[in-house]
Amino acid sequence: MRFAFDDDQIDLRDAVRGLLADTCPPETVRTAWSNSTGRSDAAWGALADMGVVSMALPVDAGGLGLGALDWVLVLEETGRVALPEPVVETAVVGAPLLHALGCDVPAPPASIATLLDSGASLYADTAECLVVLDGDALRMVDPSTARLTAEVSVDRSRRLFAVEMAAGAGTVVATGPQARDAVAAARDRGALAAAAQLIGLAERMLATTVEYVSVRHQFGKPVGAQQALKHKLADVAVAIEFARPLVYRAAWSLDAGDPDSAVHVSMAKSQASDAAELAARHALQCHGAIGYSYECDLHLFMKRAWCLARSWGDARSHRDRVAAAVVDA
Amino acid sequence: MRFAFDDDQIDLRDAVRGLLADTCPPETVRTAWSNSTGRSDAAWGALADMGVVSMALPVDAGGLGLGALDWVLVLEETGRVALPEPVVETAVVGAPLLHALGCDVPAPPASIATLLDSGASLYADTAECLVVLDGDALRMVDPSTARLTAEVSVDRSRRLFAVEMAAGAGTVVATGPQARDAVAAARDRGALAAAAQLIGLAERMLATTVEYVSVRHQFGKPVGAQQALKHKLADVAVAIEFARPLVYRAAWSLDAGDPDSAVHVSMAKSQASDAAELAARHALQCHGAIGYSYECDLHLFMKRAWCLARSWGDARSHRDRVAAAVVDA
Amino acid sequence: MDLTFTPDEQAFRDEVRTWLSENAPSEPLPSGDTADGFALHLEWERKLFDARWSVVSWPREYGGREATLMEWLIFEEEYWLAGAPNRVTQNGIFLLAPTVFEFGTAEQQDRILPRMAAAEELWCQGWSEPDAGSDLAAIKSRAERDDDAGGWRIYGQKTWTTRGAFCDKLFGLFRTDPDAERHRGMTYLLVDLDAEGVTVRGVDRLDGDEGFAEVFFDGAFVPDADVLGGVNQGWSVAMSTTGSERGLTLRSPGRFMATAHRLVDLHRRCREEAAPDLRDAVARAWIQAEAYRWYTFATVTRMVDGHQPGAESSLNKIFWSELDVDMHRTALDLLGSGAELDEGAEGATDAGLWMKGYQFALSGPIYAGTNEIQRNIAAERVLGLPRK
Amino acid sequence: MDLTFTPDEQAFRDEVRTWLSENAPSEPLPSGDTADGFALHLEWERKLFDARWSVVSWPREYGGREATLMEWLIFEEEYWLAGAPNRVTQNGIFLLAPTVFEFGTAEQQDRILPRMAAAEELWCQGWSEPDAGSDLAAIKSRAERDDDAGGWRIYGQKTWTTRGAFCDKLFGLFRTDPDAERHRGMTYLLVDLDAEGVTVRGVDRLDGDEGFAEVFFDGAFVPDADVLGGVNQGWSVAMSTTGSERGLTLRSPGRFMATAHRLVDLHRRCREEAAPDLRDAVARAWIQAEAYRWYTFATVTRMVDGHQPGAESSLNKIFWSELDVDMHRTALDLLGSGAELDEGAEGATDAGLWMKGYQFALSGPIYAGTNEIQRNIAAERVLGLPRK
Repeated sequence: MRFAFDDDQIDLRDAVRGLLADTCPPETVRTAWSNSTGRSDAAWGALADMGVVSMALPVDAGGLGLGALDWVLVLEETGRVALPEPVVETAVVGAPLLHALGCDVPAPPASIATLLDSGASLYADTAECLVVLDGDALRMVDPSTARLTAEVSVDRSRRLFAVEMAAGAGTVVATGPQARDAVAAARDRGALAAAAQLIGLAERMLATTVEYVSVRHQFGKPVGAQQALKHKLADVAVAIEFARPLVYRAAWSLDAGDPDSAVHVSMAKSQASDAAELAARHALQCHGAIGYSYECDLHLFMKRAWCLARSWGDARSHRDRVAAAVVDA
Repeated sequence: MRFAFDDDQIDLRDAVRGLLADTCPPETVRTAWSNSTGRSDAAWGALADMGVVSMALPVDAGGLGLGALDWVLVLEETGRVALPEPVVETAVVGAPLLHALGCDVPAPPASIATLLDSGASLYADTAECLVVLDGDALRMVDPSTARLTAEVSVDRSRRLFAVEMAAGAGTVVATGPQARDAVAAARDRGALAAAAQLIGLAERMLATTVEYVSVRHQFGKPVGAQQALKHKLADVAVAIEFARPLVYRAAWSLDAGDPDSAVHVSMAKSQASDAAELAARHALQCHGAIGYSYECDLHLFMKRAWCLARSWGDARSHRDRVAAAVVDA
Repeated sequence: MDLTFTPDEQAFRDEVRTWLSENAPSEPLPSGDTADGFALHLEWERKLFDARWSVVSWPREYGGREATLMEWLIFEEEYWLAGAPNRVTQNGIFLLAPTVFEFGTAEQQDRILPRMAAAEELWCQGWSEPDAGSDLAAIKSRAERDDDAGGWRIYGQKTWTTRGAFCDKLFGLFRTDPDAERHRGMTYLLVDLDAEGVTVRGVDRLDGDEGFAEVFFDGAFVPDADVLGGVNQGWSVAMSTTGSERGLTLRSPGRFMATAHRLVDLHRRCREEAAPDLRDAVARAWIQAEAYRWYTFATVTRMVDGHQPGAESSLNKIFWSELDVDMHRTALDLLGSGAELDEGAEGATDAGLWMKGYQFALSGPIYAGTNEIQRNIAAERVLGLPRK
Repeated sequence: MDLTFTPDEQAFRDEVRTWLSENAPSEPLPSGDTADGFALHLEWERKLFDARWSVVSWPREYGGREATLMEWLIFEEEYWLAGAPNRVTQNGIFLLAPTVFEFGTAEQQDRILPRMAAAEELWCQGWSEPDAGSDLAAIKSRAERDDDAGGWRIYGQKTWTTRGAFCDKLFGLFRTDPDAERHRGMTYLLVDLDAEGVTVRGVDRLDGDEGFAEVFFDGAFVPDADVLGGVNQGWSVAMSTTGSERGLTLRSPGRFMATAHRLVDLHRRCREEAAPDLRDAVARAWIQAEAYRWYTFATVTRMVDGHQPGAESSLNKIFWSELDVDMHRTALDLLGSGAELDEGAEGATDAGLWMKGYQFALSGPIYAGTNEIQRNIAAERVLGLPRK
């Protein structure tokens, strides 16, 4: 038993962290709220160049051949900066799914959109490929052949689309049990990736808040010297620290093919969702009115957290899966 | 619309409060933990003399003819001192139930025990009369003819007994719908009375804690000056203040024969149970180690609150009743 | 105790309900905190005023009906249950007006109140400053005496001024005695936002509306006639207003009962797919909205009996603000992945109003004195815990 | 990262499990915090020692197996899952021993540790005093120099001394330099409770056990050989021990995993009658117990890599203590009206151990530094928030 990342994993994380610090500062997220795509300009290309977009593809398919234990740290970093890109859908869910089913996936893959999580598809308008579960058939569809209706997310950088397609559109890549199993695995990767992003987001909100309350003065002292604020933020730290190991453990289980890996993913996602929601709530309260304004960056992280907490299954639905395995038995 | 008690109601409450301050100080409760009956020596007789034990019987039956709006304040006082007596079972549940079904009930009634709430009967060993719902028949049984097995409550003054009776023991006082309706009404009175006691208990725990943390010093100042403790106790005050009006409103509904009175009772009991549990939790935490000792009175109130919060239906089961009426419709 | 409504109260309720059913917009208006929505809300306010529903508890001469407090609560219940629009006049009517009634001269009352009731003059509040949020006594905006002109010249900045960009007038505190200590030497001034030397800059809000403003003062003139309650008396004058804000008037139970009704309705539509334990959360929301309602009836009865609410209004503010967050959070939990869909999304349940409402609810524990401050007040002034 | 157990670790687990299945009492012992129960627990402790399971991580010469930290966690998992008795030796083994290993002389180690391991000498802790609970630096008990006798005479009072009435020895802090400031001038002394001038008075605990004692000192003699870590160095010596108490050693994940297992089992028996939303609470308890387990594996890995846990042990203590309360509270909610039935009640589910356990769990957020103190530490030392 050894619960620690190796140097390669840490190095990759640090490299991604550095890249994102340069290419995805809060202004980038803010711009994505109102630009035509909802996406960053530079970050996606830089991540593709670094190999991150194709990281989960095997080496012989042009990828980095990374497992969940490697990419979970990368995803955490994308959460930390609220990266407005389909990194979960493309790098973690879509590309490995299509590759595993024998489809040709370019490396780096083009942007992939999915209709595997909720009823709306993220970045479907700028995706080259849309993966849809249609009855018991998994289809690959060219988004330009589908009718996309823009929805509006509270996180304006999340460009969601309702999708209407002609019957039998696109190419069937798998059916029946094969499609079902592949989609179940893909959804677990999506849930784990979202959990990792939520950890990053929660840490970011906590760090931002610690910084703010340390400099903001009221009644002649920093507001962060108030015990009530200290205790709220200590609770956030507890929530993060005790969600994080479940996320890493679920990553290990996915890589190891642990028969309980789906349950481990659900433990991770439920705790990460709750931790991020708590972080958002207390971060806003500790900021006070300034946090309630558009000009403060906090809301960019907070709204992403609200959305991701409910993407790829919310905390309750994942606890329900744990209960089915552990409690109902 | 006028939501205030009248002078007579307040006067009665004050009189009972005075009587109980004299006859039921914490030492009385502490004694009841280890004496042979679990009951006070003087308080029951004094309450009977004052008419409290027969308060809910009509005047022409020797009672005070009081309604729920009158006795709810009296019950609150019995909770405040953690009175170790079957006042709910006798004065509020049993005597009016038997009287309404045409039984002769002496005024003041002897102690009455019931098997209408849970599977154990409170003070059955010292009761003159045991009221049991047996299938669809309501029976009045002489406890000395039943086999009583003492249970052990965490509140040692609550003498609970498992009851075994010979088939057909005692006297049938009602059957079928008549019994069912009378028992339903009696249980609602029991739940409301317990809710009122919980309000009194919660207030007592809050007051005791405020007093203690104001004098206990650590780090050179009263521990009650710490914001963390202040906020816990403020939350207790909120919980009490927003449970109390539901208790009084349910009392009014019972008296007025409001068709929704059972739902109103459930609102009251669920909020009062939660408020008292919160008060117990925060009171103990604010006391620190001293609250964890037998020598400190706090545990007398805390354990009574734990028990009453789960008597005559716990918070969840009462919310379930509210949900059935309001949410499922 | 009599928990039935009197025939008069019932008749009042019937009248309100009938009028609203015939006049309230059938569809929700766009947010009153955007420019377009504000104009539509003004129309609605004037319709309310014309039918004498804009300020029911005020004297008839100012456009009211001299309704009792209990009738006002009834009005609020019916108003919110009917889904009628948010009141963009609220900061004037609920925050400034009580102060004008208590401290204003007859001239001020006659000049200010009818125009406020008619929504001809829209008021915003100017309490907060960048360095004076919870710590209101840290206000730095100042007023300098201009004897020649018979008034004051004001300098400084106010912030978080709700709907400031759409209002005509601002009420707030300004430091008039620079040597006085924190709570002293401030004066309550009524400021014309069109005056020379006033600049208003809109600030977008969390929920995307342009609901806030920053207001800058650079020598704008305020005549003596617009001093409310005496020079250097501003703190005590203002405190009476913040009491109103926390207490009864700003958040009547009708709002939360209406939200609870909508939550039950939402649950009915979502329960097949939602987690079963949310039923318990919905029941709890309903119970707590009822608790707030009956608590308020008790408070109003005490007020009718002559008691003024004091520090216990802090308990009130803690309760309703957290209830509002909890109810909206439960709604989002019911909506699951669809919760993120906002106003304007085709797929959004109830037009995205739950997410919008959640964001608004999150301001509850912050504004009008953060809940941390309220808990301090409750602990020290209601429970008597030591300050230091 | 390798989250499988090594063959050695697995072999160790198998050995523990086999021994426990053959030796652990099949029925729970009476509480070790009563006189009768304590004697039975002592028997058990000696059985553990004889089989070299009492102090698995210690050197062989003192009765241990030189188990790794990971093996110790495995031992704990198996121990608690087997339902084996609470450790009445715990305060010696987990609180004093780490300090003796770090600060004790060779003579002290040889004299103290083997007898502790063998449960021949039972140790209780003497930190708290009536006016020094959370504020440990306010300790008033003092030791006066007795040069003739070659030691110290101690005076004062300790309180909340767990199982003090059944123990042989006490470790604690005494003020040796009356002029020094709060944290200075204290010395860590090892006191014989049988010595003349020591009086031990049992204090009953919330849960009805006689688990506490007050200990009075009136000139009892402590030889120089029983000074641990140097005169006037007591504060820093003691702080290393309170770190252990909060951190890894006192509450290993095995306890909470075992509780989670029992809670799932209770739910299985109660679910027909219990509220359906409690299933969600049970799942949450399970997840959080797992979270604590994996957090601990990560911590131990860091320790194996040479990092010492610091202030983050505060996060640890907050988490496990609140988890323990939540799990027991969920159990009581499952039990409904039967929850009040205590140890010894015929009708009590699981012999009333849930109510007993709830009361014990409630001490978690209080002892070893209240959770309020822990949150202060976490905020200031982990997050870096300003102290004042």
